[in-house]
Amino acid sequence: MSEKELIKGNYAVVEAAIDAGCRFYAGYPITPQNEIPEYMSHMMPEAGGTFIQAESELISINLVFGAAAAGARAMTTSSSPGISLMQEGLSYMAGCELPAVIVNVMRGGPGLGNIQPSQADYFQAVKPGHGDYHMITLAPHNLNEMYDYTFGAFDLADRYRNPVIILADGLLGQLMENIELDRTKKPELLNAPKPWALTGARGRHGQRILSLLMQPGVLEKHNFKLKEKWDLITKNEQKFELTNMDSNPDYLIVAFGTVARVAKGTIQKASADGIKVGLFRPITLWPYPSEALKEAAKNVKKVFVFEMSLGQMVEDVKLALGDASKIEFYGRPGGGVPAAGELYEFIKKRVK
Amino acid sequence: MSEKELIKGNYAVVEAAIDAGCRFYAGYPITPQNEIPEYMSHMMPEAGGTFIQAESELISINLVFGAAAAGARAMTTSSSPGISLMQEGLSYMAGCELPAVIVNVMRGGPGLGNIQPSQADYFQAVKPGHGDYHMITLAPHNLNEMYDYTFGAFDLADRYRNPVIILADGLLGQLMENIELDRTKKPELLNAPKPWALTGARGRHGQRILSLLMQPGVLEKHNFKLKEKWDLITKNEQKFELTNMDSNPDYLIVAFGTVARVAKGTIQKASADGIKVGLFRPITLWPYPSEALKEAAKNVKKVFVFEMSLGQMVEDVKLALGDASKIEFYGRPGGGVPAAGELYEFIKKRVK
Amino acid sequence: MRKGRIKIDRNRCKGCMLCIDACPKGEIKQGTAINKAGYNVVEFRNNGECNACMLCAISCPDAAIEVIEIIEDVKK
Amino acid sequence: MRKGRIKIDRNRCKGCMLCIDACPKGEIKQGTAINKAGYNVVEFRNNGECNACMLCAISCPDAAIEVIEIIEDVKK
Amino acid sequence: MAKERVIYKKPESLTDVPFTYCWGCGHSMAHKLIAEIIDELDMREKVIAVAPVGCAVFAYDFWDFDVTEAAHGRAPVVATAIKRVHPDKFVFCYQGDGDLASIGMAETIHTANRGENISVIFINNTNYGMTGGQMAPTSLISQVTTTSPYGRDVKNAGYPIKMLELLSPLQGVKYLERVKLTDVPSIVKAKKAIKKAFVNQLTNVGFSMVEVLSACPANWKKDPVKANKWIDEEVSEYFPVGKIKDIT
Amino acid sequence: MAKERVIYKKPESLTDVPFTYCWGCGHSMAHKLIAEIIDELDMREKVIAVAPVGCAVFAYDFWDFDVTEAAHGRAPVVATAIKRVHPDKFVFCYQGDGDLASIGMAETIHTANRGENISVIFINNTNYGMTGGQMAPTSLISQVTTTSPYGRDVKNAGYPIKMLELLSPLQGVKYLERVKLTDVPSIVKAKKAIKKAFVNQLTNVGFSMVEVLSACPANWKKDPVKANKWIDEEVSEYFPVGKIKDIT
Amino acid sequence: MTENIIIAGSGGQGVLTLGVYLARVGVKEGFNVTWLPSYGAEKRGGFSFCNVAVSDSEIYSPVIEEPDTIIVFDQRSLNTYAVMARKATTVIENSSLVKEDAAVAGTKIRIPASDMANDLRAAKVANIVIAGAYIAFKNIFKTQTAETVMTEMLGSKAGEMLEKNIAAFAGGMNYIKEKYRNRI
Amino acid sequence: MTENIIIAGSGGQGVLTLGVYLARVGVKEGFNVTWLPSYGAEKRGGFSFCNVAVSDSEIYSPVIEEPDTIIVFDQRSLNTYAVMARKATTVIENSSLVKEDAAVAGTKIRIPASDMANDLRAAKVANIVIAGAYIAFKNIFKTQTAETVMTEMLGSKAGEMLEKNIAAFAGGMNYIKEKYRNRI
Ligand SMILES: Cc1ncc(C[n+]2csc(CCOP(=O)(O)OP(=O)(O)O)c2C)c(N)n1
Ligand SMILES: Cc1ncc(C[n+]2csc(CCOP(=O)(O)OP(=O)(O)O)c2C)c(N)n1
Ligand code: SF4
Ligand code: SF4
Ligand code: SF4
Ligand code: SF4
Ligand code: SF4
Ligand code: SF4
Ligand SMILES: [Mg+2]
Ligand SMILES: [Mg+2]
Repeated sequence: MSEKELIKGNYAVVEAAIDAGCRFYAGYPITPQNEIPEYMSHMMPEAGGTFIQAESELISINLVFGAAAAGARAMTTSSSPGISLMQEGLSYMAGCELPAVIVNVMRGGPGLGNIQPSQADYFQAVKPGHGDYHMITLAPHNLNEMYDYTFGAFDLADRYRNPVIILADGLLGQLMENIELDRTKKPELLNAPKPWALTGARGRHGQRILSLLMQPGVLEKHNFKLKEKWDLITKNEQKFELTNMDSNPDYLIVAFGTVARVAKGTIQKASADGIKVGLFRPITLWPYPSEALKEAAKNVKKVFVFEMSLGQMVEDVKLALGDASKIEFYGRPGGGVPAAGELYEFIKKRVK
Repeated sequence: MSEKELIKGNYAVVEAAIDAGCRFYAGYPITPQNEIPEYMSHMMPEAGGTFIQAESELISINLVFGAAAAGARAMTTSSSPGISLMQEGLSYMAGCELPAVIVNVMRGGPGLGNIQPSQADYFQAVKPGHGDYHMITLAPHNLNEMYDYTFGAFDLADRYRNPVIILADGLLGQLMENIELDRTKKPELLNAPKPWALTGARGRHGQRILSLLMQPGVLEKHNFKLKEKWDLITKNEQKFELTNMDSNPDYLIVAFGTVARVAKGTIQKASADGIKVGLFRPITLWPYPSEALKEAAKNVKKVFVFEMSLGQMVEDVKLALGDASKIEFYGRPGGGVPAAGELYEFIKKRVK
Repeated sequence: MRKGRIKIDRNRCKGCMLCIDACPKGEIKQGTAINKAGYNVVEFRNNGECNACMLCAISCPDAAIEVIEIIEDVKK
Repeated sequence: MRKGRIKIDRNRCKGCMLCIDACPKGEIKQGTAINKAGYNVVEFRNNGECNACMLCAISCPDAAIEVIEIIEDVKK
Repeated sequence: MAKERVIYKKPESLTDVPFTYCWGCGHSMAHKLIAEIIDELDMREKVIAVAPVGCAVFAYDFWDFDVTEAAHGRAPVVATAIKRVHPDKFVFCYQGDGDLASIGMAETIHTANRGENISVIFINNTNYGMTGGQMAPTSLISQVTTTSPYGRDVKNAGYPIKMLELLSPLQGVKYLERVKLTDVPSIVKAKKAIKKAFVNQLTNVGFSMVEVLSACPANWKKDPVKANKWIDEEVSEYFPVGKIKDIT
Repeated sequence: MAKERVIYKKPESLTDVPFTYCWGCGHSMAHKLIAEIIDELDMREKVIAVAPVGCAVFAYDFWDFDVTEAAHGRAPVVATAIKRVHPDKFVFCYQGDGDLASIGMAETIHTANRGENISVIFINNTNYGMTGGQMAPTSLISQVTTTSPYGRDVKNAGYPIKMLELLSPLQGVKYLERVKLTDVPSIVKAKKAIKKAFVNQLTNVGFSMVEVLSACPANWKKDPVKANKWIDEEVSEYFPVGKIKDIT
Repeated sequence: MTENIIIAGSGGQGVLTLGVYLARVGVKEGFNVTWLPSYGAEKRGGFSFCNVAVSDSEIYSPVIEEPDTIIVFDQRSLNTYAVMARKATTVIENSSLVKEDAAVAGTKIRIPASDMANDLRAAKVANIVIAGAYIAFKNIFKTQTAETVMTEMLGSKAGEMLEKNIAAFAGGMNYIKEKYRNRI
Repeated sequence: MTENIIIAGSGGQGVLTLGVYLARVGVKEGFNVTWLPSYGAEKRGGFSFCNVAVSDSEIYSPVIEEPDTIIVFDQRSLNTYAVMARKATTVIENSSLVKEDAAVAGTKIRIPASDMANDLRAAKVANIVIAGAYIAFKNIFKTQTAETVMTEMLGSKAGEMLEKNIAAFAGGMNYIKEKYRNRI
């Protein structure tokens, strides 16, 4: 076991990307993720890769598009309004089947909002932009995971030739926490060939990367092909964490990211009062671990969904459970971070 | 009753906007909605308003932001990739509570896709961008409605100080159809005062339009205030159409826009074979007419959800019904328009 | 005078007549045949005036013209 | 010589010392008081040298200085 | 007995809220000058301003006239629409260098090219102040910032953009001047330039922009006096002050 | 006996797919010239091109080398990243005037300013060809288009943008030339200019752009011969051909 | 009454205009009508087609699955759309550009519209020749209405063009009345 | 063991650094630690604060609801955070900038950190004075560890600054050991 390091969430993202072989980064300043481009501007030149301070998020995502098309492991990071500016680019990347990692350190919205932590870009990540597409969406809830999920995202992206989103928030970006890293881990697919990438048509005809498919029916076929991929990802990549489920809890909390870690405190408080509460924490927000959630919720009396938003993931919980009657939602929009006690109060009032 | 006119869908949008008192239009070319900016460039100067050919969709939406902030009735139109470029602006408008009308004449995606009709931007319209917000979303299914809903959208936008989306598709944009217009109708709120608009601080202190609320808790309060508005809209503005429900149908189709009109043909075909099928057509996609749908689906054996996508609205159908077991989905992504017979085949196979 | 001839690719030609405009010898004329894409392709007159100057080919946007130089009396 | 005095708005002053730099008469000095925002505000010395030249006020980014001209011996 | 007369005070067009900018920040001075000019032109009641995303996003707290927010970089577009809707009002936008020259490049150029009859005040402090001092398109060669830890490298990031020189060839652009705020004479000149840009709009001359070389003591890690010195010695060396274009 | 020798033929770097552009379209000629130059420089196998969104979105059907799509206006950014990842490859982007000068304005300027070592071929046909002939930032004064039915009005839409003149002051920009394709001499010159832009990249000179005044017979509603005449008489009047900058 | 028409040809042949024209005639006679064109970049491929539906009841899908009439301006269009013909379908071919031999289900009508238009020294009115033929053969719309609409559509451009259009229209009608006398 | 610390003051007082410092000491001693700062534009308002949690078990929320220790550098901070103090809370005040009179729940510790730092001619080390005081009073971390971390953190900047820091730290410790002898 390696010594514990104290590291800031935004830095963990950078370390992970570099360790995963990311050699192209483009980003634009926006709080609360500024430390990522800042630290990248140090680290990437050292790693022999390309750091470009893009002149906008639109430029960031299109730089990443180009780098991915050229076969590089590429990443960009931003926060909510900046991610909105990437929506066209993300749709193109999904359509062109280009791998890349996008980190959204969410802040309060809508509009310019504020710079406090938020989870209100859930919809934008998992039910995204124009056209049918999906992006694997990972939600870390501590800094070990900020590192691990970012690290793993590059393999996921390459495996499925698809953008992967790390959906974090201002708290996880700004937090320092001790983490234990296994720096001996090597990315699996770093050296896997990318025959589709553009590297010059040596000894072959030219090849193309495109999402434009004008001929009637061809785009439809492409969509069905993509759907097979989504289905495969849905089958293979669902991840979640269960907490306190051995206790046969009477109540279940569903929460992700920061709220999930707060909820663990809530569970402890409840436990002290003899109220058994479990936690289902989806790690992949897309594909959503619906079956597992259904299973986890089978025997509980109530399901509490907690989010730092007015309620977005709660829809996927309802879809998973089918039956909404057991579900109670509590959300803090616009940058409010719920406290463990606050969530416990909410539960207590609804228990008995 | 006025004489029937033969009009193209994209032109109907222009006529409606001008009739509704829209005096500011900004747009950028993109198929299949080019006729809107083209016709606007004729009509708006005649109406004494401002036509600006924006240099991008980003510029379009921010021009509309400015015009709305100044108190004008403003509109922009585009198609899927262009709408993706407006995501940041739309979130700002919702956050700043600015009214405007946005028309999305959807085309095949993801990415550049093609220019055929599509409904695959449903998610982007009803579960939109960064931060918690909603936009009233109207789905016309014929050209009378292209006119009527566009016309009415301006009042809705002003009433709730919120962007309103007309979610059409390439077929409705390009189609010509005879329509009957009641050109005597006057927009209700055209002359209603807009005390919040910026017109110069005559005899008062300066006032502001903003979505940035940095002080802890203030943005959260603003979000809850907005939520009250969303709740009010949800209560007041749900619209839908029922077809063939008097027949006590055994099956129910749920479809919107172009697919809904095709489905009417399907119902007729089924009817000829003695199979009773009803249609629930949501007109407002947000707020989704969930209760009404639940009611309509109460006594049917199966609910068929048809979309020109891989399945997006079907989630709202599931959320409305709670129980997904009766639901069967069929979708045509990437620009495919289903035929009445094709939908009927799908139904027939599942009806014993 | 150098001698030559040209070959017009009927699949590529769009009958834009820029080559007709360019040919100093009037060796190309509007044709009657319509190709797959629906264009009226042009024709080489072959009046023996062609000097392989390539002006037609350079002017052809569609890369539809091949120019062949005819080298007469080639002795071993 | 014209006479004057200045009033420094303690709520606005940030102790940036640009006015000190600007005053030709050395009439402004670093202060010790700390205002609500946590800044060390500057102080008017009031040595009788102030000539109401306004250079301090013009230099003050924070619009914290008011300049008052003192018109002596005003008759009738 | 002595009589007193107030000969300089906070302009009417400022609210009572003290600026929350850092000490010696150029935004403070620019805000003050703008307010003074608006007082002098007696047009507080017809002003509609567009604030940027940047440190000056809070401008509306300090100015007592109508102000709207605009998304980052989009201020000139928002201003365009407002002016088109209210041609009789006075519309200006106020933008930082990140806002105007980086993310807002297209908006700036297209607005200028359309020759919109608006005024733009461009606060160039050679970095992204608000977000903590990152490199901007205007950061000087070799300038160390939080994202150019080894100094701005022209090979990787290009040369600092001179926005006024870039806009100058556009026919719709009528007046461009660069000013600084480092001492009283330059403050006076700056005020004159801004006033001219404003009057241009009132007299329907068309698009005007004033670039203000502006101190960011906090991110430059220099006290206000040294910050001004750096402007005099380095910044205005690369970005020469003076009129760049005047076809009014 | 007569022997025959092919002295001009379709270049290797073109596929067998006939161009689907309209008759007399400038894109066809530009495609052909590019393919010829790539043949001549014997670099088909090291080219990575970036196609625009515009009529030339289909370029990849015609060019037999690697080509990627880019979102509308973003081609230079995509090209930048490709070149940074593969500095040893040859990367160019090919863009229309709507793509490059309208929606892609910021991308064009920032890429040029960063002095990226790429080549840009800019097809200026004074309108949005692909979408049906709408006004572009390059449409001539009074030009009637589908969105300027009363003719381009400078008061509302500004003056036509001269992109090369606009880019010229940027220090990172090394070579700018404007060409036309209206007769054999100008085609020959155009080819020379494009070749120079390409060689600049191969010799690491830096950012080069060639603007090609290009016919759009379909939307101009002129036959190809008349379209060329219009370029000679009107378009190149406003957009003068020739070198705008050459510091190679 | 429902009449579903597919019209196909190449750009410049007046395919879309013929569709709009028939649609307008339909509206004038009080029917519900839809007209749906191929649009946008497909033009570049040279293809042009549209769907026109005319009905006395509501028209659901404007995308025609079962055409009552298919009008083809050239060979390529016939090759593409022939498969959609059923027994009840009328296929109208511009015989100037469509070879005789293709077998189609349904009734085949051939009229040398391009040649007839050329004879009028107005290649562009080939579509109006076909309009005349269509109206004569199908007998759904009144000739009177068709003529009124023609004048309306030409509007200010009338003048000499109106004469040629009228001649073309009459030519088309008469051709059918003669050649297909027994089958009208 | 769980120790939840809130540190508050104004920009420039070394609030965040003190937090990081205590966090690092915690890590060095094998605890789990979180450190959460106020960040971004709030700086402009002059406020600065952070939360530090130290625990031998997993730390759930890094947002501290029930602080064991509140450290305030100035009056404004005390006014803001005093409400969070419970009986079990230690409130450490920089008495150079905080008036005596404010009543707080819990244990009140006052140390003239700014004055002591000024005496060292190093206003910036006021936070280290407080660090010494904190470590002495709470007795959670070993002095040895605290000193090691100090050297590590100063890194290359060591030199004279290290001396001043050590002096400040010792000063803080000694002050507490003397003044609050009975309560340590
Ligand atoms: C789309 C978007 N990207 C990024 C940001 C973050 N952001 C806020 S202010 C700012 C920089 C502003 O710098 P500048 O315009 O130079 O203004 P200054 O603060 O220096 O006055 C940035 C990048 C944002 N709010 N929105
Ligand atoms: C974001 C976005 N907006 C608009 C479009 C529609 N669009 C496709 S091509 C084009 C115009 C291209 O014009 P230009 O760049 O001048 O190329 P041309 O066709 O004239 O060669 C537009 C606006 C699009 N595909 N994406
Ligand atoms: S120039 Fe080429 S395409 Fe045009 S007519 Fe001649 S051969 Fe045909
Ligand atoms: S090669 Fe010269 S002479 Fe021969 S056809 Fe071409 S242009 Fe005419
Ligand atoms: S210039 Fe103004 S803010 Fe600065 S010290 Fe002087 S009075 Fe205070
Ligand atoms: S008015 Fe002039 S003399 Fe008086 S304090 Fe200010 S600068 Fe000094
Ligand atoms: S960070 Fe710089 S620009 Fe922002 S307020 Fe402080 S000094 Fe001014
Ligand atoms: S529309 Fe214009 S640019 Fe496009 S292919 Fe046709 S002629 Fe060329
Ligand atoms: Mg700045
Ligand atoms: Mg063009």
